[in-house]
Amino acid sequence: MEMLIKIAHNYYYMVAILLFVIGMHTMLTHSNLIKKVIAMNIMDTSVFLMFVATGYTYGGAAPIVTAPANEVLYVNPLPGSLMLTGIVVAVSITAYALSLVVKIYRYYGTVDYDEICLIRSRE
Amino acid sequence: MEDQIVRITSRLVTPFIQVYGIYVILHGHLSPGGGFSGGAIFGASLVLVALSFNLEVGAKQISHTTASVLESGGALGFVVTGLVGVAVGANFLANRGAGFPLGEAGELFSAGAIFIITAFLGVKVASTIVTLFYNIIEGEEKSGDAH
Amino acid sequence: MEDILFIIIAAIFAMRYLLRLQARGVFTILLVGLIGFFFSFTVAEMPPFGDPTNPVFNEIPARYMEQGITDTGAVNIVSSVIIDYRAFDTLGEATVLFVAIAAVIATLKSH
Amino acid sequence: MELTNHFPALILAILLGISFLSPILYRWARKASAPALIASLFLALVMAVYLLVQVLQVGEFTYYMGGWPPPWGIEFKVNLLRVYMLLIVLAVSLWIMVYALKDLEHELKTEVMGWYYTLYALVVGSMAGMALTNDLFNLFVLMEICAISACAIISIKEDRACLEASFKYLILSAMGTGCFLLGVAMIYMVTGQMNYDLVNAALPEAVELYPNNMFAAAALFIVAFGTKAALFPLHVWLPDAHASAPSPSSAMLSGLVIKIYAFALFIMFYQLFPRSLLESIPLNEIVLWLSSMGIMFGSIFAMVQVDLKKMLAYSSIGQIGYVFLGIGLDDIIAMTGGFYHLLVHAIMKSMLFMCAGIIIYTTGIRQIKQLGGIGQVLPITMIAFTIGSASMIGIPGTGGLISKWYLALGALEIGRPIFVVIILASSLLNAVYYMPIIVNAFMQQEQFQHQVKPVPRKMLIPLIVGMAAIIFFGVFSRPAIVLLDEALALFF
Repeated sequence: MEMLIKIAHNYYYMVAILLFVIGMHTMLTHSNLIKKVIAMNIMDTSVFLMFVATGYTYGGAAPIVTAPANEVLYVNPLPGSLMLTGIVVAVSITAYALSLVVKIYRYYGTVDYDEICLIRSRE
Repeated sequence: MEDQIVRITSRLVTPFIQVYGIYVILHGHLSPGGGFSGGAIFGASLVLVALSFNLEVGAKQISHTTASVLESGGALGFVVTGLVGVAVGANFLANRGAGFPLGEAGELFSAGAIFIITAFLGVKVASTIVTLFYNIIEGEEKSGDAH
Repeated sequence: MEDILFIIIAAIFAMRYLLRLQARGVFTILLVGLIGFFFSFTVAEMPPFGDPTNPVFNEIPARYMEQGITDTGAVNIVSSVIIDYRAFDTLGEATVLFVAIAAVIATLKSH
Repeated sequence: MELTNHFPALILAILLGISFLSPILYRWARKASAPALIASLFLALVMAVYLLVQVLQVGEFTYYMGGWPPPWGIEFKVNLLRVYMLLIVLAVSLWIMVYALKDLEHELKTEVMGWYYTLYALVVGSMAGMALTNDLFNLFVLMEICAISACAIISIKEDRACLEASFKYLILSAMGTGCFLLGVAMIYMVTGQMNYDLVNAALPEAVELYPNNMFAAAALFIVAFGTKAALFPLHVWLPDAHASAPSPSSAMLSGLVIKIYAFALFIMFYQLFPRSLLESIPLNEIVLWLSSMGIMFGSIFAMVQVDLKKMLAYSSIGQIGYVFLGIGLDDIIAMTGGFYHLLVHAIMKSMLFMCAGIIIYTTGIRQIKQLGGIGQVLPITMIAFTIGSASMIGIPGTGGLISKWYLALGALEIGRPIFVVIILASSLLNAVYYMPIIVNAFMQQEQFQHQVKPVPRKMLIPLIVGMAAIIFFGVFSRPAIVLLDEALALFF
């Protein structure tokens, strides 16, 4: 029970983990390539959520300095800045993956991995 | 698909989006935002034109050559700004150490290299968004023909 | 006692879901569920969310917030972190965008 | 400060700069783009050699990006092992590029050539960065650059198998980097640091307070780097990707890209994690057994392949196993063997892929069965293939023997002779699938039937260099071994 209370207190992290697991499950079970790309994005997003959550404090202000630091409580700017980079990276990967899907569709007429395997085995 | 309402609205909104994008880029060191968000906003305005009119009109806004030069130029500008630090004897990508004038905190023209690099990033990101959009759309059209 | 009850209820729900699945689906569900289960122990143990005494609030954010303006001249500390303190990450980030373009164009033009 | 102090950053700046420039160069000065890439790779190599000299003189030193010291900024660290890795990356990539100039002409369309140079420079640049960086998040960014550009140099070839292979590779490596970033989040959460050394200093306390976090992070790191480096059960993307890619890309991917992740895993285990963590959870045992299985299964799968490049790709799974074996054995001699294998395999596998590329270029044959009698028409290529295979098997006089010898010695020293048996068995298996090709190529009586184009001299020169390098590292192994001993002593 104690453990559940702790998990409930760290609900941001738990949601991140759940999203990660959901993404992984989608990645493994769905054969649609676009769904795989979406699953990848869900996984990435979950990690971003987890990372950003580490930097939060209750009652913390956004890290734009308007008053000396000892008067105001600010959230930690580092995780947020890092995840800015992470988001851009995820966008790039998504763009590239989608361009691959476009071309795969051109060759096979489908974006379903099982069907692609079927088409290849027939040849 | 041709829709007069969409066209007129997007034509009306586009300049405002672009000004807002430039504002976000230039105020990256003062307010939330920066090169990436501002560049994405600016790029989105160009994508909006292509979506509400058609691809030819959209493609006229920025040519392939310009886009590719802007991308390479933006990234190279970043590296060169970093190399200024090496040239004057500080470390790679140094700001205060390399003698960039930091100015008064809170002013528009302040923060030295941050301001310059943000501008470069904004240019680069905007052209990236546009290039990615057009290339994927064109790739898809080509595949439509093949089918 | 509550622990056991909770686990039994969870197991019943899990079983009901599992019975409707194929063998491969069951395997993935089990695998993924196991991963989630182990991670939930980790979550229970993590530093409490939103507590300003967590290990992450060390000298790094302190210096960023206190000396950020004199060090970099930017009021927006996130900007000063990404473009000054950790500028090389951002150069990498710009490079990633460039790679994405190069990869997309290379893929689409060659096929 | 002098310019030489900036070399760690300048290597990266040059490689990134040339990659940004090459699309423009290719558009307006087409002739200059390839020489510019080769010149900048050469310049980077010269700088790396200078770094080696400097490290040998003054020991390890660091470089602060932007002038901000570690807890706040990004630090590059230069020590012997990192310079060793950097030299391998730069030298081998320069060597492959020289070969690629001719080979790419028939594998790629002309309009994407400029982008190939861009992507190539970015693969090399990100690997050089991964060898030098001392910061967890920076490693993540560089890994992503490497992942996308490595996929792109596969999918750039006009072949639908390449598309599927690179999609699979991209998705799996994105999953790998996702796992890595989750691991970084868990470490950052409990230590508040990003720099390897500072994390290492903060971890012993954190392990006491939050043991589960650390176990999860360690497991995630193994999954992440295992996926990227094709550790046994996570290798599924490798055969398709490496076999369908253009030959220079295959050489690059098999020779260098999977190695740099093995190196990164080594750094995680022995620089980031404190020794106490390694002793409390048997991380290296896991790596050890997975790599042994990889060595055996990689060789077994390679035996049944009919496609030459696919066989070489499966062989890579076995060979990367040796590097992981060295990492897992946790013994300085075995590790020397593992890292020596990293060097030797980078050369020999790249060379074998080059040979395969030449065979495909001149005859268009990919099937192993049809190679009978090819030794008469392509003598130099097949001699290079023979030397490369001999080194794979571990015949005396080639580099492959030295690394296996040290691995076996290390395994004996910590009293685990089972791994000696595995090394011997896999050498035998290597012989089983490499020997028939060579025997068929030279001993077959009948004439080679297919049409053969003449081999361009530009393709043969790199082969000759490679042969010389393999023999050199087989005969004069002493300097590299001494260097590695000294380099690895820092981690014990």
